[in-house]
Amino acid sequence: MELKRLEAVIEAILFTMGEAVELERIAAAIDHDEETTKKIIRNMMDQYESEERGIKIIELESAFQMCTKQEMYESIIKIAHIPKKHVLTDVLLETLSIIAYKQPITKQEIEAIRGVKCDHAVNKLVEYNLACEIGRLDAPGRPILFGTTEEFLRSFGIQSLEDLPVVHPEKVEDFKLEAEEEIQLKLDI
Amino acid sequence: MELKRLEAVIEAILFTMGEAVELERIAAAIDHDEETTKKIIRNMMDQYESEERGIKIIELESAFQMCTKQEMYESIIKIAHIPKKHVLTDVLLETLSIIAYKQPITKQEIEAIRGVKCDHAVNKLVEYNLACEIGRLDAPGRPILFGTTEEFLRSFGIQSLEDLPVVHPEKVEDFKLEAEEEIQLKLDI
Amino acid sequence: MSISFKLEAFEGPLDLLLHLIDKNKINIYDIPIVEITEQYLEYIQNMQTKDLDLMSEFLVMAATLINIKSKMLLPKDETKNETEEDPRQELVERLLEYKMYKYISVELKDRELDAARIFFKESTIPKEIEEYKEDVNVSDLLSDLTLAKLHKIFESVVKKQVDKIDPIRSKFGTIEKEEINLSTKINEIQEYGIKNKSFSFRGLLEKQANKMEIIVTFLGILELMKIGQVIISQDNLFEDIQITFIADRIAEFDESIVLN
Repeated sequence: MELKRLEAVIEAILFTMGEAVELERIAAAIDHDEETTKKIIRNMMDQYESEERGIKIIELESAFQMCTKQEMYESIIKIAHIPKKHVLTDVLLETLSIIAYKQPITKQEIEAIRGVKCDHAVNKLVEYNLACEIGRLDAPGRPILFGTTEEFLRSFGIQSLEDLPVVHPEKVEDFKLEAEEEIQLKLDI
Repeated sequence: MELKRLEAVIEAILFTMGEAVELERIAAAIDHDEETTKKIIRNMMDQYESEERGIKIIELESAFQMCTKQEMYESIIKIAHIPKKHVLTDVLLETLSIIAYKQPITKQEIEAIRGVKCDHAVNKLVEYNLACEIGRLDAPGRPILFGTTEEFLRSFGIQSLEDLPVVHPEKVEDFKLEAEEEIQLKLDI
Repeated sequence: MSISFKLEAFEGPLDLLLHLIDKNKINIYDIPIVEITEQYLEYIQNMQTKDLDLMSEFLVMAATLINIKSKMLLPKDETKNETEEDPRQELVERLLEYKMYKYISVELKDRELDAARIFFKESTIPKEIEEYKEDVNVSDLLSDLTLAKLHKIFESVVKKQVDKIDPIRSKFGTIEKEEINLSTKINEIQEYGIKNKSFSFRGLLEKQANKMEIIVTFLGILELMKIGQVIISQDNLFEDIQITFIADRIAEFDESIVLN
């Protein structure tokens, strides 16, 4: 392999690994002895340093690691300061409403209601501190029970879950009637 | 900031974050509008591609991510641990193709095309983070609408949904001609 | 004609139909419905699967084919001026669409192989920067969500769940809960068959207590035909079907075939 190609391979390896990689392993990967490999990497270090680049290679004992240059920190902090816009998607809203009304509830039960997996949604709600674990169900596998948090109550300005608007049983009856009518329509065709 | 410096910052950001970073956030970090930022990144993509480098930048809808070049694969697997990939069966692939082309689409619509139940396939695709819920259809029962994810684009090397493989009209014509020639031998009713 | 492979290899009814069309080298736009229907039915008869859901999907397709076949055999209605649509049209469209997605999924698979050759990197945010991470602001998150809205969302979730329940079938509450075991029913039919040798299909169904039992009995007859325990005959269209038990002993059935 010609030098340029070897450099590319080393760049790819250091990038993927992220952490420090021992010289020995890099040498084995490019099929050259350690002495030659070290020379190639040192040469690369100079290149990264002299060119206007965002990344560089550092040497640690007999290992090498790729990292960002110090002077880039300020700009990277900006990215951290402009976090991804957190929004409550429809999926999250539905899941939250089910947890609020049906708590304590397991993921499996939420899935049964919505008909789709809910791991991601529940995890997000936990991350946002709107839902949390409130125990374990006494059943095989002891699944986690979820409920809403104090933060949830505070956000809606309510004292307790009893303050949640009530879902009237008649309403559910209405839904059933509607559904029956819809089916009847289908059968009439 | 001059161009070289901006490029260095973007390189540092993409390197540090590892994940796909939205154009919007990069633009905010380098303090330029999105149009200009996109031009700069596209130009960087060309540079990485043409120079003998181990890494490159890929575009995923309106986000960018840094990764290794394909031709580095053989060398990298000597060192890096390969993340376990989900094996996609033909059923999953077919279902995924339908979702990709027809999104937003409901389970019922997928079933109509494939002629078989698709609950299991869709749930698996959601679990693998290749498909996700993107809303509800405004129809009786408010069925869930599914679409593809960023991970889908990444896993299949697709820049954007416009970049999906297409069946060329000539190909369809070929299918037809082939069949027509062969039918001469068969009796029709 | 011997069937050299198992039907389970097919993903579904369209898959099987495509295979038959492929095998016969037939133009998809011009399916000789009679031939294909016969081959299709032959495959279904040889089906090894015990998955009733899957089986019923294949049967629906068979019924569709027979429906088209019968429409094509009927004389054209001369009184109608407008040109009638070829009954095969819809089927052809479905097949073509399915074929297209099958083709695309192969393309996608190819791309996946390529894409799997690139590596990404874990995010390695330096400590100094990590500390700058902002917490998620819950009140911003919930800014336009009111209790009333949350309540409405829950109602629509409940509505969706109710919609999923078939109000007609759900009224068979007590019957549904009762498990009717297909293998038990099959054995009953076999015992009946050994005693009576030849019996009426209609008569057999009339002996059943409810709709679910009738369905299970019907499935049982299909199953017995499949394994060659019985043969059926019918003199004329819409007449009663005569079932003849031709085996000399009762075939064993897997207890796992249970219909809920």
